[in-house]
Amino acid sequence: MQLTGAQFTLATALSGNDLATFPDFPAEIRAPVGTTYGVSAFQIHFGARAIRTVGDRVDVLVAMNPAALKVNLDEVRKGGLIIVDEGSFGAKNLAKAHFQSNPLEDGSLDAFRVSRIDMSALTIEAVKPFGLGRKDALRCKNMWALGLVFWMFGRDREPTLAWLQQKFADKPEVAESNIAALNAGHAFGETAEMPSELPAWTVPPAKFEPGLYRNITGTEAMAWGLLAGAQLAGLGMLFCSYPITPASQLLHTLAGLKRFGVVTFQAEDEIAAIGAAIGASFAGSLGVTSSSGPGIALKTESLGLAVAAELPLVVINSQRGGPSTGLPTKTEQSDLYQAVFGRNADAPLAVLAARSPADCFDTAIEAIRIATRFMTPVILLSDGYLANASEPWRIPDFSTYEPFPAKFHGDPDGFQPFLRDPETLARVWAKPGTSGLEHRIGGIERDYDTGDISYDPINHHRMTLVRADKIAGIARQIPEQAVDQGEASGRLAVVGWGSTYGPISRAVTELREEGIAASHVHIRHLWPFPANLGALLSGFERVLVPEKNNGQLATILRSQFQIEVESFTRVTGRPFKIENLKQAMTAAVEG
Amino acid sequence: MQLTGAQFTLATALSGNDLATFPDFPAEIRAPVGTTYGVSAFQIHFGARAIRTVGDRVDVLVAMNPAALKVNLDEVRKGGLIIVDEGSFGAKNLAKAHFQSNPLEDGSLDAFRVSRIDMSALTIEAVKPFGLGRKDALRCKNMWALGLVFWMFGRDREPTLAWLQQKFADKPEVAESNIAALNAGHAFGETAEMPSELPAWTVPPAKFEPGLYRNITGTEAMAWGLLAGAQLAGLGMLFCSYPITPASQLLHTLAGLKRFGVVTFQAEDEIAAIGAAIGASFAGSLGVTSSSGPGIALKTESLGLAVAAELPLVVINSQRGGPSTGLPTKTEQSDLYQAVFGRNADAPLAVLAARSPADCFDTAIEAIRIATRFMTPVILLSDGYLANASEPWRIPDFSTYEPFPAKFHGDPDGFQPFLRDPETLARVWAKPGTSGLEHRIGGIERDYDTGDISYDPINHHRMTLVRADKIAGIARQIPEQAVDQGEASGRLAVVGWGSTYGPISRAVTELREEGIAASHVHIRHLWPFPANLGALLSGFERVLVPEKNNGQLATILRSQFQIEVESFTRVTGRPFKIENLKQAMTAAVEG
Amino acid sequence: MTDAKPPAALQPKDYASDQEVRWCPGCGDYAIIKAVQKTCADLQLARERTVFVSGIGCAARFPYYMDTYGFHTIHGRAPAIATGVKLANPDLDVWVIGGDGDLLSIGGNHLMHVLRRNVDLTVLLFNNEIYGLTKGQYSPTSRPGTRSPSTPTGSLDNPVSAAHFALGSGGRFVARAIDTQQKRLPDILRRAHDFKGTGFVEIFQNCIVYNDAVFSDFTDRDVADDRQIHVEHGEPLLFGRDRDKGLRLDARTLRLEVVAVGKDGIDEADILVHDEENPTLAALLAAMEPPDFPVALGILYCAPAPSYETQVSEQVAALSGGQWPGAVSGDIDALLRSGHTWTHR
Amino acid sequence: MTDAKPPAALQPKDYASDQEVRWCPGCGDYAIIKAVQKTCADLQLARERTVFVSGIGCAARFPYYMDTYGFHTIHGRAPAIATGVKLANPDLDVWVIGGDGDLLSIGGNHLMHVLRRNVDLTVLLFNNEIYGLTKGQYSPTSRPGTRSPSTPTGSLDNPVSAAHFALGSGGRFVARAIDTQQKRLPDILRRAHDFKGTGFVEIFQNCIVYNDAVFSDFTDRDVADDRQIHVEHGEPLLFGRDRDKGLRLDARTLRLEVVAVGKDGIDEADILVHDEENPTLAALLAAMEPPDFPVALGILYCAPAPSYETQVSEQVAALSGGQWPGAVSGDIDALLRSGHTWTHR
Ligand SMILES: Cc1ncc(C[n+]2csc(CCOP(=O)(O)OP(=O)(O)O)c2C)c(N)n1
Ligand SMILES: Cc1ncc(C[n+]2csc(CCOP(=O)(O)OP(=O)(O)O)c2C)c(N)n1
Ligand code: SF4
Ligand code: SF4
Ligand SMILES: [Mg+2]
Ligand SMILES: [Mg+2]
Repeated sequence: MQLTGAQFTLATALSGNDLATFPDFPAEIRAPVGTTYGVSAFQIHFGARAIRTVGDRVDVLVAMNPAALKVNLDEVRKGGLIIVDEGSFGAKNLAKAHFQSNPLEDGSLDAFRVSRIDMSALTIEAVKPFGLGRKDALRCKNMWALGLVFWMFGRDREPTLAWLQQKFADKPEVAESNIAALNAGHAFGETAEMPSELPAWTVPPAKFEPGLYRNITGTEAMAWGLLAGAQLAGLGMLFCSYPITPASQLLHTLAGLKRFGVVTFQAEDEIAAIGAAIGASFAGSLGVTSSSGPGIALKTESLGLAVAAELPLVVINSQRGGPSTGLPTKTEQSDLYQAVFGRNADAPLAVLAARSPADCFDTAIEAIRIATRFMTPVILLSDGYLANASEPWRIPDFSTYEPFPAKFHGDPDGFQPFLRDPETLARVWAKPGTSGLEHRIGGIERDYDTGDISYDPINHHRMTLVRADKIAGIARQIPEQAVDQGEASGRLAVVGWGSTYGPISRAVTELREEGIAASHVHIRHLWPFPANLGALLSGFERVLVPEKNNGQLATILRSQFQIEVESFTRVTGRPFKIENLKQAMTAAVEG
Repeated sequence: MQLTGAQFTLATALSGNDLATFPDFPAEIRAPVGTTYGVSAFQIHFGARAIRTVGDRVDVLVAMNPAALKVNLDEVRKGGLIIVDEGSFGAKNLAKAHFQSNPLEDGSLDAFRVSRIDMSALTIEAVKPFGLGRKDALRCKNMWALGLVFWMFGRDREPTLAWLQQKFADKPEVAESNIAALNAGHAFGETAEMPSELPAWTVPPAKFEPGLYRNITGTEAMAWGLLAGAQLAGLGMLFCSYPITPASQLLHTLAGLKRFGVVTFQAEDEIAAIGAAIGASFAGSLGVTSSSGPGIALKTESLGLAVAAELPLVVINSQRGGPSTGLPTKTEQSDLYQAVFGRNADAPLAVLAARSPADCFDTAIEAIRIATRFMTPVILLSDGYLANASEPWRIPDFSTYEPFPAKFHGDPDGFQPFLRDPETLARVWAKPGTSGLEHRIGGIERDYDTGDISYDPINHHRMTLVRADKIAGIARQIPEQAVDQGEASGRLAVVGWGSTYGPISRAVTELREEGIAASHVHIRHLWPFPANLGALLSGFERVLVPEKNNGQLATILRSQFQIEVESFTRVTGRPFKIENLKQAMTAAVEG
Repeated sequence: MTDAKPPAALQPKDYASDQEVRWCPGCGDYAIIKAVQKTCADLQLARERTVFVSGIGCAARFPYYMDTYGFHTIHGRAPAIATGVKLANPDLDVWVIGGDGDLLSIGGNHLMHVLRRNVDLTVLLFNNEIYGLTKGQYSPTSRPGTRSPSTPTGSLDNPVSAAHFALGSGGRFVARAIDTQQKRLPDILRRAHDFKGTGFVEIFQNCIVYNDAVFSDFTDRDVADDRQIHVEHGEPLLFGRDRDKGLRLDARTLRLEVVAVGKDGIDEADILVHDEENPTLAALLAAMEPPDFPVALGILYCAPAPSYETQVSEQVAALSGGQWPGAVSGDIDALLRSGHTWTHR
Repeated sequence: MTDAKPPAALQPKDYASDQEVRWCPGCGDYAIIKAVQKTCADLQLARERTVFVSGIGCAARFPYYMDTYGFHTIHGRAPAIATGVKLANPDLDVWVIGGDGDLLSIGGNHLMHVLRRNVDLTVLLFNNEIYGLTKGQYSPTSRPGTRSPSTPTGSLDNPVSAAHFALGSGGRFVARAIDTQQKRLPDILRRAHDFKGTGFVEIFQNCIVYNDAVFSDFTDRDVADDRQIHVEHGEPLLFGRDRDKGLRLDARTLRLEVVAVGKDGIDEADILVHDEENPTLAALLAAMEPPDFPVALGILYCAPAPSYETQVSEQVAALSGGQWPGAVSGDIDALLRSGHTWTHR
């Protein structure tokens, strides 16, 4: 189903619509077909206007079996269209989905337009010439449905046909069957067999800034951004990770990009992964490590070492539902506390968050810039939504990106490993292999002036402050906080971070269209905050912080600025609904 | 030196003075004698008034060699008395301590009263009858010095003599030599050999509440409190730990108390330690684990499991200087962020801190009460100072402690493992071995109503809130925040937590004696805060938070209450100086 | 239990919980749980005294499907958590379930330490040579050159051998089995369970989705007889369809060789006899790999020694004069008053 | 280097840093560092290319005292961090130093994984059978019954054998030495260093403060000859003051026995000859314990195989057409434009 969704996404992008996607798949690997927990869903929202969310409510649901209907029915807007594979609504499947009676018969779908098509039978029919068994034949059902939907929305079949041919190059009968199914579904729409309730839609292309576009998932953008950032820094990169949902894909993607000279290392656990990354940075490469909440938790002690040793390091956290194993395949943004405060001792570091799939590219570059310029670990927060979701992206011209070559110390004269740049307070990076710079560093407190181990009380206080000042000083070297939409002061600021960008942005637009004054502020630099953030927010009468957690940014904002902050939270593992956001915003404006 | 200090402490306590001690020893195990980093120091403050700190400045320094003089000279008050072992001030020792010239000769001690005694020679002389070699003979030097100091302050030698006899029961010549040295030092004071600058002090007994007293270190109090708490809960206890300074002593102490039926388990690492503790709690015992900052960091992921599974667990953190290995033998209170916020996802738990060595007893009991009553992990913050320091303690009558027997679920009817107490929101504790209550729990999100695995969006939101509400609700079951000293509202509240109690208390007393209105609020329950804390603090014009970290409680208070908070920090690995605190308070009152 | 009637004998199905089993159709885990449930019934284990502890992975979902106590913990830590369960209550019958990633990648250290301590646990390692739950990355037991999402151009690390590692860690009961061998598996599980100490069983488990047929070089029906040797204590190490092949030791090179019994003057007396208590033989057997050697299955090593939690309980019981497990006992008031005390009036 | 003169040969002292050495007087670590510095000089290692990585413990203070690059990291993680150093720059000569707690308690898993991967590191485990730095708690190598601050009534766990564990983990170079044997130690260190893969050396190190003389049962001068066997590849396994004792294999029981050469018709031909490449012999040797057997010292096992970082570098170099280590290369613009793109006007 995820592959089917990807094909529809591609065709939609090529047709010039803006879009956003939300793949939603089960924690079980291949849960028995027909069970509710085995439902794999793919949601896409596209249109002629700018699309910033996957949509609150589904207009068209294609349900391949009763379980899929059961799990997704709540999401369909009243009056929406539900296309079901009638052939799969047998007693067995109904029971598996825990339906007491057949929803196609018992009136429970009265609020919707329902189109019953026996896709199973039609698919079997369509692929008959290729001599597949029933089970294999039914594997082509998704393509049949895709063909129908292609027809409904006037999509071009060509790219998918090419893709099928390539994917099953060594199994021609499978390729042919799928193609036949796709074409049959399409033909079904086009011909008289089409049930009257199935309309053919024409969605005109959206308005886009001129340029070359592509579709991109957050994972791809992150991987590419890391390569780009390392190249801008002129560094080799050792990417060290231990598989964990939803972070693994980044490892997979980079493992497939070794042609760029990146080395990927699947370590024995998360601690070894960050350890190897720290070792790489010590050795003069860029160490990067990636995981999700529970794995990041395991890296806590080692992060302290990177802070103490003042080594550059990029740590990517694809957040997921928690606590503990929680909801591994669902998205959440609840690791902000952990990123900002989650270490023993005073161990400050920089925290960034990407706001959209494509934004992962620039945020990854920014993380590398800060890590190398300030000799510090940087935590970059992504999440399960960003990792999997995709959006069209106007491809930037990479030559417009300013390089920020990492500087290695070379001069033995007066060298000590904790010599600091007076402006950034970053210590020097002295690479093993350099003659005359042999030195020892570690986790024990070191003397400000000599870099040697020091247990001196005053020195420790001084070092504590210099570590804090260095990170605080990053605020001077990042852009001021901009207002994404709306005025720079006024009644209501809606402050977000991370992957809620799309829904918040859409909700604010709609509110503004309704004449309600609300501004949207979306924070990329979460620690330290941009220097003007406090002043900016003070210019609003109310500050509302919607989050997919229990109010973490709201708490941190309160702790840093003397302002009242309202928190709005939905911790459901799914993106915000515009409707809910608008309610909360309206309440805040009025309240 | 630490043993010598302990003997003097005991003798002082027995003489009726109030006292506080501060052992300060090197990170190296047995650093070469005579080096500055090898100096082992023991500071004691005693007097006729209530003693709450180890004192800002030393009145009498006994320096057994040049290095000891070098390291501690800064602490001696101008005009104070310095007794040196002249015999150790040879060229070699002076060089080892990096003295360019002999401080006894070059005038650098002019601001002090200096008493030069060749303790080395006098000790060798004293122990001659026992035929020890020079090296062994010199081992008795500390006892000689102790004898002298006993004389100076009129202390009773008996307990120490008894202790020596017992300690060296199987090496009578060592016992005899040490006794001879002790007596010789005492005699030296009493006889004509005494240099005129050595006064004999009489420190009258302090005023104490009537009762039976003992001296107690924080480690002992913590160990005993854990036993007491488990007994009040009617539970067995599995104490699981991995050695780490300064937490190891708690493991050692409990390992020596197996006669109380406690099992101690030295695990292979901190993760295994907390894992075993969680396993024990699952099995129906009380799991307790103990470590210091870096080790607690390693427990982060597992703590999330305990939060998700809602199991009782006590986690003791003896904080030390950081980040990373930092200053392992020095004290700090910089793990508050980690305790309150340092986990992935929304994973709230309770956080407590002990304020003084003896207070560890009650705080440990309180931790167990909360953990078992609310089925939650509790982090109890101690620190290197509390672990090692001692104070006289009025021994409570244990029968006055209210038992809080843990309840195990027994009824299979309607049982599910996440049945909640409507009042506390705690889930039931169903102990393996109970027939009919077989159940499965784990880290995956579970259904509110059935306890089964659930990936349902709304349920997850609900569970996130119920976990938060449960912890927040603890506030209703703890005492309101009291004011330790001073008025309940006014110009200045000085808010502290943990081991800074003594210095803050003393400083506030002195300020108040000087007529400056300041109140002292010392927080034991750091998460959730007592229900009245916000209101209480709002009653003050200024709130000053002195901490041995870079402002962590200050930040958290700001995040929770709409109040201005000033932070005063000294991150030096040593207790606050009264003088510095008073300055900061005065500035806050005036500013 | 209010009912006084003697309970009827428990059937394998009585050990199944009411939860839907969520492994992929055709997964080897189904076979294993069947064998475990049979073993439970064979032994008539009391459900309320049985605890399954697992980490994270497909394998680790196991406890949910057993109608006993169960704790699905976190990745790699099950051996440590199970140690706590067992120390807290040695009366419980504690099983640990984990995959090759769970117990050998992230959890290798805890596995080593339970093995050396000889905690009385039954540890089942479901080795499918892949990370199933996270969708197919190579694992520490994957063969070199494994193409997986994280190693699209082939893995480079040498795998670790679970059995060899267990022996090197000081494990005292090390066995091996195949998921689908439903006749043999329950016997091996029973022996592992009855072992008073850590009973470690590596089970070759087929992941039909991400690593299908990875063991077919010795499990396929047509090669099974020649590529498997089922070792039995005291029996000669013979295998082959006609049991006409045997293992002989070359005493000079200290290496095993496969010989044809009845040929070249070799008879059964030349064949090594399996001795469960011999660690050297166990290591030699564990190291055998097809195609040159058969894979050794059954109980490779079994050398009883006191289990850890028994010694711990005895030590604390002796010192406390009480019973472990039991509540903290003793006179707290006396403790508080021990050592030097004094009175102020 | 601005100076063009060929540098004079480096002396052992040239490898000593300017930091005061802070081990207890009489600690075995002094002897080890001396041997390491001699080895460095023997090999004329370039100081700027040499990196010592350690965890935490007395042993782990080692890097501070070497005038090379050094990284004193955190407890147990040195093997993982060193793997990163080596992967990032395979030209560096990377040593790992740790104690028995560091590498076998908290760090056992990382040790296992470097060993199985065969990363080209020289790993020195200073085994004093105790936690020195934290003041004397028993360690995973302590003998049962060890009384320590955390086990005042005696420890109960079976110890793990470092060499046995290394072999079980798939280690390909496993050696053993005694801290004070200054003649032998540098040779063993040199061999470990020259091994292209993980060269693992367990060094019995005396902690004079917390575990003094724990090895005296085989290191004391009067018993040394009879309780130590120094194995040499290709040489018969003889020991004793007069080299009149030898090791023989009982092919029936697969166990070693100590025999007197020249007595009972036993001559040198009956004695096993050491074969470094034989894993079974290595395990048999590693398992020997006094008083019945001598302790095996020297290179127990050495079986070269490609090292991990070499394969990694080769793989990435082949795919990137460049050199590793080197900066990330390739055309980012082309990457961004790969796959389907379209134009809006
Ligand atoms: C701390 C942590 N790291 C990583 C993961 C992701 N993860 C879950 S299971 C697993 C490995 C699964 O492989 P295995 O243990 O062999 O079990 P299988 O699924 O093959 O049965 C991983 C890496 C996790 N849940 N937690
Ligand atoms: C995460 C963490 N846990 C525990 C410690 C405390 N610790 C420091 S060294 C050590 C063990 C020392 O023993 P070993 O590794 O054998 O080295 P030795 O001192 O004996 O040379 C321990 C437990 C620590 N520093 N960090
Ligand atoms: S992914 Fe593999 S191991 Fe996991 S359930 Fe499916 S078949 Fe079994
Ligand atoms: S404690 Fe032991 S190992 Fe550590 S330095 Fe002292 S003698 Fe050496
Ligand atoms: Mg697996
Ligand atoms: Mg040690």
